[in-house]
Amino acid sequence: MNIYFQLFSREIRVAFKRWTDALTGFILFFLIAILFPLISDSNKEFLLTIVGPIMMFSAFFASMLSMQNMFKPDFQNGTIEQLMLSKGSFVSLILTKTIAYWLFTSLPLILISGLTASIYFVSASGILIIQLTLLLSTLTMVHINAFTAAITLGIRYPGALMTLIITPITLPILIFGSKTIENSILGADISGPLYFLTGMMMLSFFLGPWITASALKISMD
Amino acid sequence: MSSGRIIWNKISINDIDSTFQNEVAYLGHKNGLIGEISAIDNLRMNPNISDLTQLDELISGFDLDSCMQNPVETLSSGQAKKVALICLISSGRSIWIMDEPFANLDDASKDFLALKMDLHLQRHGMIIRTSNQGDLSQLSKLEIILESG
Amino acid sequence: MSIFDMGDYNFYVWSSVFVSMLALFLSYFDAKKKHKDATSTIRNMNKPK
Amino acid sequence: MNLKKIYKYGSPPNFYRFAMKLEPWCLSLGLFLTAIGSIGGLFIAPKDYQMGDAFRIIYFHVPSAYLSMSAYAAMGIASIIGIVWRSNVAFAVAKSIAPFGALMTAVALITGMLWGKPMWGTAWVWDARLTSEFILLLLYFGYIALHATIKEQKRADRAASLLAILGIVNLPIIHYSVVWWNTLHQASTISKLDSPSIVGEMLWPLLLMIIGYMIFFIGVICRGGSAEVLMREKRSNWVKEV
Repeated sequence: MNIYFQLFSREIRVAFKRWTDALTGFILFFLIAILFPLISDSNKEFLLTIVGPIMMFSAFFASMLSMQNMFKPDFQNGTIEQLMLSKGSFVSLILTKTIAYWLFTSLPLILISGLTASIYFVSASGILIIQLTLLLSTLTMVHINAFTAAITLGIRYPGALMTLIITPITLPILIFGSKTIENSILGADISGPLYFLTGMMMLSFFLGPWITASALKISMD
Repeated sequence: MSSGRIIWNKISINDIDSTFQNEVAYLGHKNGLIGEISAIDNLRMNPNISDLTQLDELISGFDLDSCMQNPVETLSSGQAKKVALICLISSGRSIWIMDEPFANLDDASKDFLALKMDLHLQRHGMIIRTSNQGDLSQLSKLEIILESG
Repeated sequence: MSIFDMGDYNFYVWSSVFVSMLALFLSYFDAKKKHKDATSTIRNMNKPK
Repeated sequence: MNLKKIYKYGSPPNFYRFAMKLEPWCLSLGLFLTAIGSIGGLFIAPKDYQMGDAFRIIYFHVPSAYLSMSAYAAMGIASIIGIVWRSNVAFAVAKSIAPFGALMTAVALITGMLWGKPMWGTAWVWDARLTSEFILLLLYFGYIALHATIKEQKRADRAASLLAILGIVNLPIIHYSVVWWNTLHQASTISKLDSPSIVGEMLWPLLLMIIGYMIFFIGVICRGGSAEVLMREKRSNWVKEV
């Protein structure tokens, strides 16, 4: 077990040194959530209906923005080659790397989303639901981002290509995420979309690392 | 066309259950160290390194004691290469694949490295290395000279 | 035949027919062009030797 | 055992000869069937009681929508075969399916919109089928773009096929989520776009059209696939006598 723990602590230490990357996603999330009510009229009903999509969209863009430097620096200094040769299975090493990366880019989003949601007059229980939905959807999104970052590793300017690959695959999560939040605000039962989100998260936890590992192997050879 | 197969203790290496991958220590152009964190952290938290017993001896051998604390980015390429060599040597793997190990090393470190490689060969490990200066010392048993062009 | 008098809806029917036929032929010619390029690159790859 | 046989058949020279032999037949048969189907659909089938002639668009919307889905499935399967057996032919076939599939999705979208005009008055309506067609188009563009940007042939093949496999896994999820989302929004106003109960007279042209499109699709893939195979086998010797 110590290989993964060693890698995890190394990732934590590196992430502290590279805190600027995590900051870009965080700032984007915070800005979108804050600026939107400023621009549009801020009466209660309108903001309550719009908080779901806004939260999901800003989480989506934040994780997409900070996705590019997930494997890029490790690719440049050859650490991924060393990982491939290590004793533990490469797939679970990639899982630890993705989780460590999620910890630094998406977890702050979830914590701050309580504050930003209160701007939209969301009740306390609503904020809890929003944070739960964000937790589930960012976990799934981080795996999809990891796959896309791995596939477009060798390409110099992968920006547009990444968005094109990500959007169709992340769409169900956005749909069901904003649906859960809307239902929770309207007081309707949220179990339906929530089950779907958890199901998607489970699927991405098992499929994600394997596909990212094979994508890395392809773009490394 | 690439053809032919590499067999490692009777199992072809791209089989699922081949242990070849865990026996190889590789040092290519990129030295496989993370620039931001310090050299000692790189060594201590590297998932490939199993035994850190001879770490101090290696550090003093390559006289890197002074610069073990500062981040690898700030080290010169020669020093970074030495840190990578330490990673390779202390990984306890039986096959070493190295790309020009003696490039941009000062003489003292070259002898120290040659000593370590000798030691490794005596413990019947295997070293596959490339070198363009043609300084193939008496160590090498099988040389393949690749004429260019 | 009622289909030919350009009733208000028939425009849509004929334009969809046109679009589908266009797509079919486009894909055919695209495949044909790719094949022609492939054979020509191979032919002049072999000739200079 | 038969895997060896399939592999022999899958080897580039055999595939090339087989495809070039098959291709003219498929194209002509496909066109022939489509022609009969469209004549049947446009002229022989009776007018629909409530929509008049506009319903005939169905003869062009349903085959292309059906084909866009099955083309993506074929692309996914070809990619899986390519990655598992590392066969150049499978990658070549997958790469040649992509533009055709994208074209078919575009046609399905356009005819869907044309279909929507008379039926609901507006061209674009957030109907479940049209939206999932649009997402399928995005998936196709993603595949083609990824294949185009990576320079080396071998790496581009395998990277794009991974994307196709991920797409195949996501296709039902996307379709289901769009349908589920759609029924929530306008469940009341717009009835689902399922083709009205078709009586024999209207049905046989539709079936002919679908089969005709499929055979035409196989013909185009034979031609496009063999072109890709040639590009991948440039240096091998069997290519010389082509």
